[in-house]
Amino acid sequence: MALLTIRDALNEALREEILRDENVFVMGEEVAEYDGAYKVTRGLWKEFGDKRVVDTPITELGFAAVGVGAAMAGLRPVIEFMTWNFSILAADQIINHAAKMLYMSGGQFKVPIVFRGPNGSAYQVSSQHSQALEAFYANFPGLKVVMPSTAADAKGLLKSAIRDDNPIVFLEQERMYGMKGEVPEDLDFTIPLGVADIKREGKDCTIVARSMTVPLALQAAELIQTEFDVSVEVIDPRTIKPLDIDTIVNSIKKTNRLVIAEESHEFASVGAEITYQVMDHAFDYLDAPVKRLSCAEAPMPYAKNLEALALPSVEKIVAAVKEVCYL
Amino acid sequence: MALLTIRDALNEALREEILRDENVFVMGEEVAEYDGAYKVTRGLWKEFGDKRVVDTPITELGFAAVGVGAAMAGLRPVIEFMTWNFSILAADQIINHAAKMLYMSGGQFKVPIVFRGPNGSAYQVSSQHSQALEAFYANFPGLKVVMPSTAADAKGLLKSAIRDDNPIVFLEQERMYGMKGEVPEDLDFTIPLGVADIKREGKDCTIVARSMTVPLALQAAELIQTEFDVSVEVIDPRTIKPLDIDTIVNSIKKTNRLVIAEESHEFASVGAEITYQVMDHAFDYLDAPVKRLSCAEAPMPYAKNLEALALPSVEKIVAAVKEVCYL
Amino acid sequence: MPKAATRQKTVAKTNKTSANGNGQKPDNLAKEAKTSPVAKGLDFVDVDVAQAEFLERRKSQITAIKKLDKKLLREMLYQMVLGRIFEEKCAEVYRMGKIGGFCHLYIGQEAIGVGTMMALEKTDMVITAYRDHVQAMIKGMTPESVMAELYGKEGGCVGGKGGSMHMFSKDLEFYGGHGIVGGQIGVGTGMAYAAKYKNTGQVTLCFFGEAAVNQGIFHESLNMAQLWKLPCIYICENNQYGMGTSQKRAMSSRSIAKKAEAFEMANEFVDGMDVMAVRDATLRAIERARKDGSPTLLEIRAYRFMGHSMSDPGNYRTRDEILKYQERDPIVLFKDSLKAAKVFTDKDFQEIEQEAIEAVDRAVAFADESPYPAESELFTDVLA
Amino acid sequence: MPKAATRQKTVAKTNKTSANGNGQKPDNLAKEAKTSPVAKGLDFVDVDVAQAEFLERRKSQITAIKKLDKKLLREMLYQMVLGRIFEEKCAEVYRMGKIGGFCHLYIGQEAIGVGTMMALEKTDMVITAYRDHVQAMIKGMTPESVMAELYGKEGGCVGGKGGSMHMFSKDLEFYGGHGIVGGQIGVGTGMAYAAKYKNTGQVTLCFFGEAAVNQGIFHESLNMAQLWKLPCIYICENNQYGMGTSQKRAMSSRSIAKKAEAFEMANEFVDGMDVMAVRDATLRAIERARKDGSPTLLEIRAYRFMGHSMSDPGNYRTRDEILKYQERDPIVLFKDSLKAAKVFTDKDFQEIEQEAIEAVDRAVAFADESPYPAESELFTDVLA
Ligand SMILES: Cc1ncc(C[n+]2csc(CCOP(=O)(O)OP(=O)(O)O)c2C)c(N)n1
Ligand SMILES: Cc1ncc(C[n+]2csc(CCOP(=O)(O)OP(=O)(O)O)c2C)c(N)n1
Ligand SMILES: [Mg+2]
Ligand SMILES: [Mg+2]
Repeated sequence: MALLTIRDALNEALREEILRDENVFVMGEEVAEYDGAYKVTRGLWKEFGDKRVVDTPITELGFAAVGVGAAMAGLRPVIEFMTWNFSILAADQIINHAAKMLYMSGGQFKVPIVFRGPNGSAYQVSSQHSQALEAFYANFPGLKVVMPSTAADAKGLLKSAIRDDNPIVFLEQERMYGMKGEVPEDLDFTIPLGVADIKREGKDCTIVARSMTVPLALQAAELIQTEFDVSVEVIDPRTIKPLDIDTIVNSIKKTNRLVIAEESHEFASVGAEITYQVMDHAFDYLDAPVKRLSCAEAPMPYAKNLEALALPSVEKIVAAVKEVCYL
Repeated sequence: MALLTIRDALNEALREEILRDENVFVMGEEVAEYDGAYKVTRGLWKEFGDKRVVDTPITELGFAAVGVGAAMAGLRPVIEFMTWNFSILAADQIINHAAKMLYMSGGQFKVPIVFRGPNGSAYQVSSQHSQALEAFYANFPGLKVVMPSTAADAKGLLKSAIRDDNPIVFLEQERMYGMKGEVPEDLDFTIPLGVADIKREGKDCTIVARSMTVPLALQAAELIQTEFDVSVEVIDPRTIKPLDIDTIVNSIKKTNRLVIAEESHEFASVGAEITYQVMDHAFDYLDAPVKRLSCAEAPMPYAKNLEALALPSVEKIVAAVKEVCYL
Repeated sequence: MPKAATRQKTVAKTNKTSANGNGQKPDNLAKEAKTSPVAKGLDFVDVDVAQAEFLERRKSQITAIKKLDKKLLREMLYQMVLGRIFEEKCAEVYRMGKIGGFCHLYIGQEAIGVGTMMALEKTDMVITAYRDHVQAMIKGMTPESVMAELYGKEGGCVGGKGGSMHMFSKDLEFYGGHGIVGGQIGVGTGMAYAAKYKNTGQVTLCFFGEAAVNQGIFHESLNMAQLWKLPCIYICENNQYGMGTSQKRAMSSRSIAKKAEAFEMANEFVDGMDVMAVRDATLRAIERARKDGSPTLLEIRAYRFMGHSMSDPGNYRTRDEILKYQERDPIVLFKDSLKAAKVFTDKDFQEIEQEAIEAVDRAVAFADESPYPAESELFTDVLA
Repeated sequence: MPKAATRQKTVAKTNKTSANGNGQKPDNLAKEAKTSPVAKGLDFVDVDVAQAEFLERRKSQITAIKKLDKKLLREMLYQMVLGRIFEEKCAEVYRMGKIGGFCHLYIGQEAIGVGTMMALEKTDMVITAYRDHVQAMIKGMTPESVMAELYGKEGGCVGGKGGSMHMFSKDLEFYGGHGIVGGQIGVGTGMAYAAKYKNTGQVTLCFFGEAAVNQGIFHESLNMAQLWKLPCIYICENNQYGMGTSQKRAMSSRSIAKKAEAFEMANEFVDGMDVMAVRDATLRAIERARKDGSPTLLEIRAYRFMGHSMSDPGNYRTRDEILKYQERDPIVLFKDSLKAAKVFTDKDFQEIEQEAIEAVDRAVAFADESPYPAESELFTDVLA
C-alpha cells in the first residue's frame, strides 16, 4: 500500500497504462508541457514525450472527435477536458458519435476511449465553471459513467476504464485531487466498473453519495453516530452507469431509509434515477420517502458565502438523515 | 375554434407573434425560402421577408449564439433546430450562456429566446436523429422546458414562450405535426407556462405522459376502461420545467397509482424526476411503486421492427397500468 | 471575388495545382476568368467555364487514358454506372415504401467517389456523411449488403441497425456513414491521427458537403491536421446546395479550396464532373500524404441531379439550372473520352450497363428475401 | 510563412490597411520582412520587427498626437495607468486571499483596451472574455464596482454573483465577461445582428484571445458576420500564449488577420504595444462598420507580462523573453510619444499616476467595506 493523493493515484494509473499498452495516449489542453492544468498528468510528457502525451489547441469538439476517430482506428485515447464544463462543446462527439458508433456499425467499430477531467465545483469559479454533468451524460445508452471518491478507487477505476472497450465518461473532482488514501501497489490492481462500494457499514439509514459528497457523508455519519446513536451506511456507487442498484437495494432492505447526496443540480439527476430504481426494487422496504440533497437550483454564484450555501454540506446531510429517521 | 394540425398551430403562433412584436424573428436552417424542413414556418418568409425569417448556414453553435447575443441586445429570437439532435452542437450556448446570463450579470441581461424544433423519434431516422432531449436540458437552472401534445397547447404555449423573458427549450415532435385539434382563434389566446393539463379525468390510476406519449396514453386509457372498467386519469405537464407537480400529486392522492410514459431514454429521465417529487409529496398515498415506461436502453435502430420495439406503445402502457393496478 | 484571384493563389500555394486539377499557367487562367460568370458578377453557375476548361485539357487527357490499364478504366466506368443504376433503383423502391427514413442519392456525383477512392490502396481509410450508398460500394461493399441495409434487413452491412445514412465495413476500412453534418470531419481527422501514430502508411479520405464547411469542426479539424501533419485528404463534395440553400446563401466566400490557406494547407479546386481530373488531383494529394504525411483540402465541384433526399420537393432551383448541369453528366463525359481514346465501344458500354442492372436486381432480390433483424438485436451492440 | 506575404495580401484586401495599422507601401514591407525573425525561420519572437516599424512611423505619429484633443490623450494615458495599477493591486490582494477563484490580469495589454474602446461612441457595445477587469473600467465602470465584484461583495457590478470573469454593465453597454473560450465571439456576433436589425448604428467590439481563434465558433461567427454584413469588429488580442501554449504550438498558421480572407472579410494586423496604432486601425474598422455595416478582424499583437492567471507558475517561457517584450511596455512607449510631442511632462505623468493610485485605494476600501451578498441572493436572477 502507498499513501497517495487522488491526483497522484490518477497519475499513476495513466502512467502504468501508457507503459502497459502502446496504443494508450493522453490528449488534451495543457496536459503535456504544462503538466496539466490541475497537474494530474504531471511528469508524463517529460517521461513519454510528444507521442504519448499531447497538447491540443483549445478546440474541445475537434480533439474529442480526433479521439473518437483514433479509437475507431485502434488506439485507446484518454482525452482530458480541462474541466467537464468545456465538454459541453464536445457533447456531440461523445453522445452522437462515441456512444452510438458500436450500435450504428452493427458491432463493427468499438470506441475504446476515456474522457476525463474535473467535474463539479471548484473554489469560487462561478457559473460557467462549476457544473456536475453526470446526469447529462448518463442518460445516453452506449456510455459508461464513472465517479471515484478515493485514491484507490480513482486509480483502480481509471485503469479499468482505459482497458474497457467502451467510451467512458470519467468524472473527477478538483476539490478532491489533494485528498490522500491508501492505494495498492500491484501493477494489475484494478476495480471493476459497475460495482458499488460500501464506504461505511451501518444499519439504521443508508446514504448514497458519490464523488465529493462521499467524504461529507462519512463525516455526517460519524456525527450522527455520536450525537444520536444512529448507525448510517454510506454507499458509493463509484460507477454511475452501469449502476450497481443491488448493493443499494440490499442496504435499504436493512436500513429502510435512504438519503442521496449529490453535487449536481437536482432536476432529472442521478439521485432521481436512484430513487426510481429503489422504488422499483424496494418499495415495500422504505419506511420514509427517499431524501435527495443536490446543488441549489441556481447557477453557481461566485461569492464565497453564496457558493457555500449552494453546495451540499455535512450539516445538510445530517439534517436529511434526521428527517428520514424522524429524529 | 378552428381545427388545425399541430404544425399549423405552431405556424399561427409564430405568425401572430411576429405581427405582434417587431423584435420577434425566426432563424434557423431552411426556415425561410424552403418553408422549413418540416414546414412549421410555411409561408412566413413569403409574408414577412428576409428580416423576420432568416435562413442560416449549418452552424448550430454559431446561430444559437447569434440568438443569445441578439436577445441580450433586445430582440426576441425564435431559433429553430431542424431537429433537437443537432442542438447538442449548440448546447454550450444554451446551457453555459443563455441559461446563466441573467444570473452572471446580476439580473441585468435577460435572454428572451425560444429554441424550438422536433424532439424525439421520427420514422426510421436511426440513432443520430431520434433522441428526446428534455432531461438533457431540464437539469440546468435558468431554462424553461416546454413540450406540447395538442394543437391548442402547441399554439398557446409557443405564444407564451415567445413572450416570456427567459430562454426556453420548446420541444415538438415530428410524428405529431400532422395531428389535428381544436384551437381558439382569439389572437391573445395563450397558455401559461408551468401549468399541467388533465387530458382525461379518472379515479383509479394516473398516467403522466408528455408529447408523443399523450395520445398513446389516451388510447390506452380507453382500452383499459372498456376491458377492465378501470378509470385512468391522464395528465400532461405540458411544461417540464417549471413542473406543475401539484396537479400530479393531487391526482395521485385520488388514484394512488402512477404510470409515467416517456419517449426519452430512462436513466435520469424526467420520469425519474417526477417519481422523486411524487415520493417526496405523496409517499403515503402510493399503493404501488411508480411504473416508468421509456425508450429502450439502446440507440435508436433503423429497422422498422426494432424501432417499433424500442418506443413506448399503447400495449406497453396498458401493461404498465395493469401492473400498478395489480390486474 | 474574381475566380482568377483564387486560382493564382491556389497555384502559388501548392506548386502543382490549379483550378481544375492539372497544371495551368496563371495567364490563361486570368483569360478564362473574364469568361467566368462569377467574374461577371453573375450567380455561381460556372458550368460553361468548367466545360471550356474540360475541353482544353481533353486532348492531353485522352492521351493519358490510352496509357492507363484498361481493366482499371472499365472498373471505374462500371462503378459509376452501377452507382447510378443503384440509386435510381433506390428511388424506385423508396416510393414503394421498401426503404424508410431519409434516403440521400448520389446521382451526379459519381465521378467524385470513383475518381478519389479508386486512387487508394485497399488499406486506406474512408469516412463520409449520409450520402453514402455509392461510396460504400466503391470501397468494396456488395450491392446486396447496401440494399439490404436500406431495407432494414438482417443481411444489411450493419444488420439493419443503421439504414441509409450509416453504412459501415471494418474489413473494407469504410468508417461510415454519418448523420451529423460535419461530425465525420473530426472523426476522419482522428483516423488519420491513428495512421500516423501507428505509422501504417494509410491515407484517410474524409468526405463532406460544401455546407458542412460552415461547421466549426471543419475549422478545428483542418488546424489540427496541418499543425500535426496528418495524412488526411479532406474532400469537399461541392454539389452547390445544402438541402435548399445554395452555397452563396450560406457562405460568405466562393472558394472553399482557398479556405485551406487560413491553415497554410495544400489545396486544389477540381472539376467534379471529370473523373480523370478528380483522379489526378487525388493522386497528388495521396502523394503529399504518403510522403510527409501532410494533409490536403480538395474542393471538388459537381452538382446534385436529384433532390437533397427522397422527401425534397426541390423548389429552390430551376429546371433549366438542373438541365444545364446535366449536360455535363460525369458518366457521359467519361464515356466520350473512353470512346475518343478508342478504349471502349458502345457495345462495351451496353455490356457494362447490363452487368450493373443485373447486380442491382440481385441486390434487390437479396434485400427482399433477407429477414428482418431478430428482436433480440435491439439490445446487442449497445456496449462492447 | 514570410510575414511580407501576409501583409501584401492584407494590403491588397482592404485598401487602407497594413501590418501595423498605418498605410505602408508593399515595397518597404517586403524589405522589412527580410529583417523579420519569422522570415528567418526563427521562433515567433518578432518584437524587434515591431519596434523597427514603430520607430519608422513614430515621427508621423507624433505629429498626429499634436493634433489630438489633449483631454482625450490624458484620459487614454490615465486609463492605461489605472488599468496597470488596478491589476497590480489585484495581484496583491489576491495573494492576501481577498479575491477567490480565477483571476486573469491585463498587464501588458492596456494599449489594446484603450486604443480600441476609446475610439467608440458611448452607445457602442463591447463583449469580452474573462480577462475583463480593465476593459470594464475603460468602458466606464468604476474601479469600486469592479474591485467589489472581485471581492464577491454586494457592491460589485453584478452583486458578487460573477466574480473576476463576469463583469457586466447594461447601462454602459458592457456585455460581459465570459468564461467559455470563444463563446463570446458568437454572442458578440448576435449583438451586432441586433444593432443591424434595429438599425441603431451601434458597433460591436468583440474581444478574444489568439487561442480562442482555434475554436469552431470563430469560424462560424465570421462566416455569418460577413455573409450578413454585421457591424462587428472582431478583436483578437494576440498575447501569444493560451495558458502555457504558444500560438505556434496550437495554430498551424502564423497570421490570424489573414484567416479573415477565408471569409473575404477586411482585416488588419496591428502592433498592440502602440496605443495610437491600435486606435487608428480601430477607427478604420469602425468606419467600415458604420458605413456599410461590414465587419473587420483585427489581429492586435501584444504580450502577457504576467501569468495566465494568478495560479500560473509560468514555466513555459523564459525570463529573457518576458524582459524583451517588457522593453516595449505600452505605457512607456505612449509616455515617450506624449513627451516627444510636448503634450505632457513628467510632472503630468506623476499627477496621473497619483490619481490612479488614489482611485485604486478608494476601490479597495469600498470593496473591503461592502457587505457579502444576502443569502437570499442565491435564488434571485435564476429566472426573469
Ligand atoms: C448538425 C446537423 N445539422 C443539420 C442537419 C440536417 N441536414 C442534413 S443534410 C443537410 C445539408 C448538408 O449539405 P451538404 O453538407 O452540402 O451535403 P450534401 O447534402 O449536399 O451532400 C442538413 C442541413 C444534420 N443532419 N446535422
Ligand atoms: C471552452 C474552454 N476551454 C478551455 C478553457 C480553459 N481556459 C481558460 S483561458 C484559456 C486560454 C485562452 O487563451 P487565449 O484565448 O489566448 O486568451 P488569453 O488568456 O491569452 O487572454 C484556457 C485554455 C475555457 N475556459 N473554456
Ligand atoms: Mg451540398
Ligand atoms: Mg492569448
